[in-house]
Amino acid sequence: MNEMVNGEVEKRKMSPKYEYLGQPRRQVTILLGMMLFALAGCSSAGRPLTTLEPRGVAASSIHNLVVPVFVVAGVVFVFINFGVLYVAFRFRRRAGEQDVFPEQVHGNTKLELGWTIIPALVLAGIAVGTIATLITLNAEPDNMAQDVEIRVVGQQWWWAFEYDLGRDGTVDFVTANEMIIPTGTPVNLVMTSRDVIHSFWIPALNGKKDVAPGRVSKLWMQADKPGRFLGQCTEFCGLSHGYMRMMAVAKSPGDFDQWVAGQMTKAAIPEAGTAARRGLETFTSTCTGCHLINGVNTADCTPISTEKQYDPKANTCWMGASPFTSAAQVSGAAPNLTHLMTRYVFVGALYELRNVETGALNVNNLEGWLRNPGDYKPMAPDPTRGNTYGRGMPNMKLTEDQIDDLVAYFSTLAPPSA
Amino acid sequence: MRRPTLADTLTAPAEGGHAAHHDPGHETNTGITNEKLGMWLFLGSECLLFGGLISTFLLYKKKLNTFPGFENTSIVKLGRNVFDIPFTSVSSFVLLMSSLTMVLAVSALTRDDQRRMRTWLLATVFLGATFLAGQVYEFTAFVKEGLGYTTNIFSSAFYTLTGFHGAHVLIGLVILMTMFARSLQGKLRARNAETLEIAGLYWHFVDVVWVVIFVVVYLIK
Amino acid sequence: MSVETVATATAGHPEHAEHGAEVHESHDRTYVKIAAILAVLTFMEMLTYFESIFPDAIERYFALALLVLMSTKFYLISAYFMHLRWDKPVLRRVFLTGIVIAVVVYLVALTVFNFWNGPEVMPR
Amino acid sequence: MALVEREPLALPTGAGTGVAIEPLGVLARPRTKDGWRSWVTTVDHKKIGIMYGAAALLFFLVGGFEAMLIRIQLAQPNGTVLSADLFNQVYTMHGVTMVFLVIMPMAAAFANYLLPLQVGARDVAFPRLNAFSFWLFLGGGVFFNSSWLLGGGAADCGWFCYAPNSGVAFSPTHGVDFYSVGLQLAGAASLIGAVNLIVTVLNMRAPGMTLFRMPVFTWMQLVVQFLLLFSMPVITVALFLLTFDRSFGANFFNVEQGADPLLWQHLFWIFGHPEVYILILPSFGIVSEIIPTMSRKPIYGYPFMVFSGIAIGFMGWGVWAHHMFASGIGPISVAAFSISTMFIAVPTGVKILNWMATMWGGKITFNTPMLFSAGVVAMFTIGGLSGVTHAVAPADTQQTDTYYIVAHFHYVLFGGALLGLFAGMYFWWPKVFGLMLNDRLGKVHFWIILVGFNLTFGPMHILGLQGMSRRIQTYQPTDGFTLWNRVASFGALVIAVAVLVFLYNIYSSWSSWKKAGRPNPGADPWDARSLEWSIPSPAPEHNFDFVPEIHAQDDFWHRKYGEDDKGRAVRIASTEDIVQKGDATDVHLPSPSFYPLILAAGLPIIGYGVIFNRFIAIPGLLLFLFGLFGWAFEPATEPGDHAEDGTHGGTGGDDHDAAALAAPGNEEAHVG
Repeated sequence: MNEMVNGEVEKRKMSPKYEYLGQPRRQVTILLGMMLFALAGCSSAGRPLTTLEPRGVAASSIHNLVVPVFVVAGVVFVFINFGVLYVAFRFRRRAGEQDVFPEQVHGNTKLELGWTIIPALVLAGIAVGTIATLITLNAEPDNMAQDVEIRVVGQQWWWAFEYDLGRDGTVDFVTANEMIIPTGTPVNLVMTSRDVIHSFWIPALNGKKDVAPGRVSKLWMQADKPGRFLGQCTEFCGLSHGYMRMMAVAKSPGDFDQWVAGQMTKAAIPEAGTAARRGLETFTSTCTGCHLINGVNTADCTPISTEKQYDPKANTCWMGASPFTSAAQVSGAAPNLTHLMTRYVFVGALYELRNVETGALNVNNLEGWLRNPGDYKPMAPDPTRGNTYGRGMPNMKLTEDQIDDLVAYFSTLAPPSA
Repeated sequence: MRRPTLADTLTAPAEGGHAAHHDPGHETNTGITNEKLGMWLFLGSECLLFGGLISTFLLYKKKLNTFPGFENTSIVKLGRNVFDIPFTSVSSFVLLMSSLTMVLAVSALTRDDQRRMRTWLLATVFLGATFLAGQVYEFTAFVKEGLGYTTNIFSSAFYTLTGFHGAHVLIGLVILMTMFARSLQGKLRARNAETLEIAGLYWHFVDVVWVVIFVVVYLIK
Repeated sequence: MSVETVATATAGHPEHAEHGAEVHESHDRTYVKIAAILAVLTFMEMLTYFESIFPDAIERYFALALLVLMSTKFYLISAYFMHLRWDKPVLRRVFLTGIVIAVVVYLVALTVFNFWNGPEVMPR
Repeated sequence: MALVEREPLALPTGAGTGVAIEPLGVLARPRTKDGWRSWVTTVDHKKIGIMYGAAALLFFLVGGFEAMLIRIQLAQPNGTVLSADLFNQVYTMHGVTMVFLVIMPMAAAFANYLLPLQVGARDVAFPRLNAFSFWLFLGGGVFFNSSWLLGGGAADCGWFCYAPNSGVAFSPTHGVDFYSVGLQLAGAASLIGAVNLIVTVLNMRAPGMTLFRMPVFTWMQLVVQFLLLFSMPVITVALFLLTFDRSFGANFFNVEQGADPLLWQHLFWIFGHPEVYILILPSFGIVSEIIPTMSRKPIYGYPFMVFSGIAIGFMGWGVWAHHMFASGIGPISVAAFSISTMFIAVPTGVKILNWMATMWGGKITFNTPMLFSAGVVAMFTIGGLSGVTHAVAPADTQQTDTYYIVAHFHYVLFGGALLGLFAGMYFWWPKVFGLMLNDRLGKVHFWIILVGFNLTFGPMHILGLQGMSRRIQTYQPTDGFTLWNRVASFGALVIAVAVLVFLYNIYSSWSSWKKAGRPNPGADPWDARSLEWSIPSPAPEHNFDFVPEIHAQDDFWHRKYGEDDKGRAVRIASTEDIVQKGDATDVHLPSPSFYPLILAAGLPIIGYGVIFNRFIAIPGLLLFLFGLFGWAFEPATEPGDHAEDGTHGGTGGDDHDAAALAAPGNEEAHVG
């Protein structure tokens, strides 16, 4: 998985350590022949996006609906395809056979009505199940988490997650690419987009739902057990659509509360004279046009220049740009980096920020990204197309020293407890 | 357009006369000429075109009034209040009457009454042109009040819908003027009354669309 | 599609149109009458604009009334001026198919857009 | 009109009518009967049909090349053959090309060639409009593909081109402009073609050819033309809104101004779902002709076949939002469209079972057309069944926009539509070109393409269920997609081989036919059932020496065979005695014309003007007006050609002013 791309940077994509999905467990389902064929080749290990192994209530109810439909379809498939083969062999005109005419049958109304009505009845049965499941999925579950709601914002080409603790309409903190949810409770997702239409999809937890600018869509998710569940944007959203992923991380309620508490703490300001402090200064002079780390801006959203200006409460700048306030069309905002070191993935959840097992920072990835973001994720069309528009992080032309300082600063970005 | 068959051409009298009594479409399975059937099919298809534009307009009229952040902007107020209903009513009436003159022209042609036919045809052109002039005036007035094509979703949808209708009126006028020119050349006779009738179908359809637009766009709140 | 209905028109033996020139000649007066009705209907439509002359109780029914007036005008023009009343049924069916598909499909589309309900509000 | 007359009437030149008006047109009336001029000026529905087919095959190679690029890129994780930017353009162009420039025109080729023959007409209702349709389609297709060179890149928004991603802000090159204008042109061509063909079928049938005696192919094409007639205006609206947004700053998809991005989706799919049936029904019609012929039995349950086709046509209008189950249209809408979608499977299932019942008890000759037809029955079924699993809306939220969908619609459009069109090509090739395609090579073609097709698209079911999204330019080694992508890419290679076999078959069949002294396959090489087989191969320019009188469904068959008391067919007349000789010389045909081509050539130039600079539009407009004027003042039939009458006069023009053009044009034709 470590590979050299463009001979420059060793870019490490997300490691395949999905705790729950990692258990090799074969799904045994009586499905179509082709699906059996498929499953023979694929245990769940190494299939992080599979739709066949639900890990949450919603995904399970979809699964339980679709498997019988697959069975019915499989029976019809066998019936028709073997039927065609059977008819072809039985009624074919053999070589040298005399040209004797078969009986000229023009039809049989009763028979034809039969094979009009019987499929209709089978489909009616499927329709009943479909409607029942639709109702389940669209109703708000009784045990919906009341202490947290997540506002999901899609943008070219990453996801922001705004946490609304207590579901009171105010955003309490913001994270990106990794969505942390508690296990055992359905969590309400309120979703929109800042630019084009995206689609939010964590296959193990629920079906997908589009997020469109100017519209709000809702989805709820519940994970049965702790685990990391990969997702992928599934509505074509432009250049790096294929690189727009997200990670849902389910934590036990205790761990979740601890994580929330950590996110609510303020970030420490590094001591003067350290590399990290120089990194903070670089950050406030270079990065805060787009990025925010809660507490390093003044209340009017300009970066602090002296330590006196430091105001830990001034953390609303990014949220002011939230599409939940107004419909902004073109991407401008970038991920909120507060407590960056609590995340394991970055750059559209495609690259490893920290090792899931050891927690070690992947310095290569971070430095490479700071050096030339376009190398990690296509963000502007080919130069041959004669235009210069771009999305996402531009190449800030940082010096190696600045990069080192920034990495030093970023590695301090964690709540005290973490 | 009625096209005489061979036998018809051979037996037809040199000038006008009784050809009108000959049923033009009797050679086809449906008894309708290809041209007339084709025109009706086209008009059926046009229903979907105008339906789409009208639905777009309705959706965006409502959106503009309710979309968060747009509730009380002056642009919204501009949206409906720029309409001058009495003025548009008169235009609608003018277009409606052009349908009458059109049908009278066709009727006169079936009798090969050239003078009346030309009069009614000219009246139709005049009324149609008046309607179009009224629309141009209306557009100019709206733009002066600040409602340009790109101002908001309402204005884009409004101008596109009424503009498409206006384009249809314009094409209709060209057709009618061609007809008039033909009649001056003496080439529009009773036996090709169906040509004028088909042109008339198109004209009436344009009118019918306006009947819908007048109510749905201008009058219903 | 109204094609199946065309089946009734026997091929090869086209029925002769029951309307001939006499229809056109005798209809001029009808056309004028229809136009007069249309003018009155248009006037009635315009009246709804002057809300103040109507009692409030009636105003709610304006939209419905306008739609009825509109449909009547539509019918009169297409039936009389466009001769659908007298012409072959296949033409009526073709045109009606277009109208019905347009109306049904676009009404369903607007319904899916929540068009008939109150304003949709972005939740905060 | 007079096309269905019983006997052609000979007429001395210009006798009595005095139609000796010299055309006002600047271009002299083309007279050549062969050479390229005869093709560019033709108004013969058969030549136009052949040109539709040739153009579609050419675009098929282009679209296939794009498909190969996609499969090469996806053959391994982190593919670098195409950049993300190029990948998006390639898959967009692949989709649009295959739908609008391959399957639709190929179906139009069959419709153009066969409908007049199957209903016993001498030409379509409006021959010049027919030529105009073809040139406009070709112009639109070339225009659209010229974006590679002129647009700063092709369209990169997917064939569905969802707003607001198709807006200038997100797709700043001209690719999307080419998409919207190019499709507009091709759409107008389809609409005009639809009017033309509907009028032909409704109005110009031979005596006794009632609607319920028409071949199933004619029926399916009639349904398709009605679907085109009513669905094309919807995409026209959508494309106009997109063009106005991009070129004139309108706000239809400007979300900042409160526009609703779902408007495009609704308009697109209101068109887009009937479009699916527009693509598949012609193939159903072809299969419904071949299976009875090769099984030596009449089609099983003709009325059910016809009514199920009509039912599909109607129901196709009520299911569009199933493309939008994940787009947040609300649970009630989802439920309603989910149910309507399920039940559209019923008439489709009827067709499949009726085909099987037709084969049942038959004496099936498994030649190439029959193999392809059986392939359609088997492969389309798979696509239909996966379609039912999408109709289950909650399941669709897991499947939509994954490769499971890609597999589904390729089983429908490749396994259904394209295999059916191949079947039709092998079946009607002798009628069209007067030579048989090699059956052995055809069978090789079939088996290779069947294997390649299933290798390519079968694994995509698995990939989709494993969570591979559509339209992603690459995937990760850790995703577990590698194996089946490799298989799919290998399958694509096999398909490419099959296509080469097909092309080689065309070439070698032709050259060995030439070497053998151009043997004629005869009027009726398959012992077939419908009217087009009662005239010589290739079909003579005037179609029928005399227009036959029809007494039954499959009239031609019933002239050859009677039934004994056991219900078995007994030959009552030899084919040679029945078929027409094709040697009538006194049949008059519409004269060729340059003007349809000129008129159609003006429109793409206006399109360039809309995109780049209004001044470019001026020559296009002049060309258009010149074509319009010339068309209007050129008699539809040349007096010198002693044409029978005004029968073949074309109305003309684009979809807004047919009457304007028609009026003077046809008058010139007969007024003296």
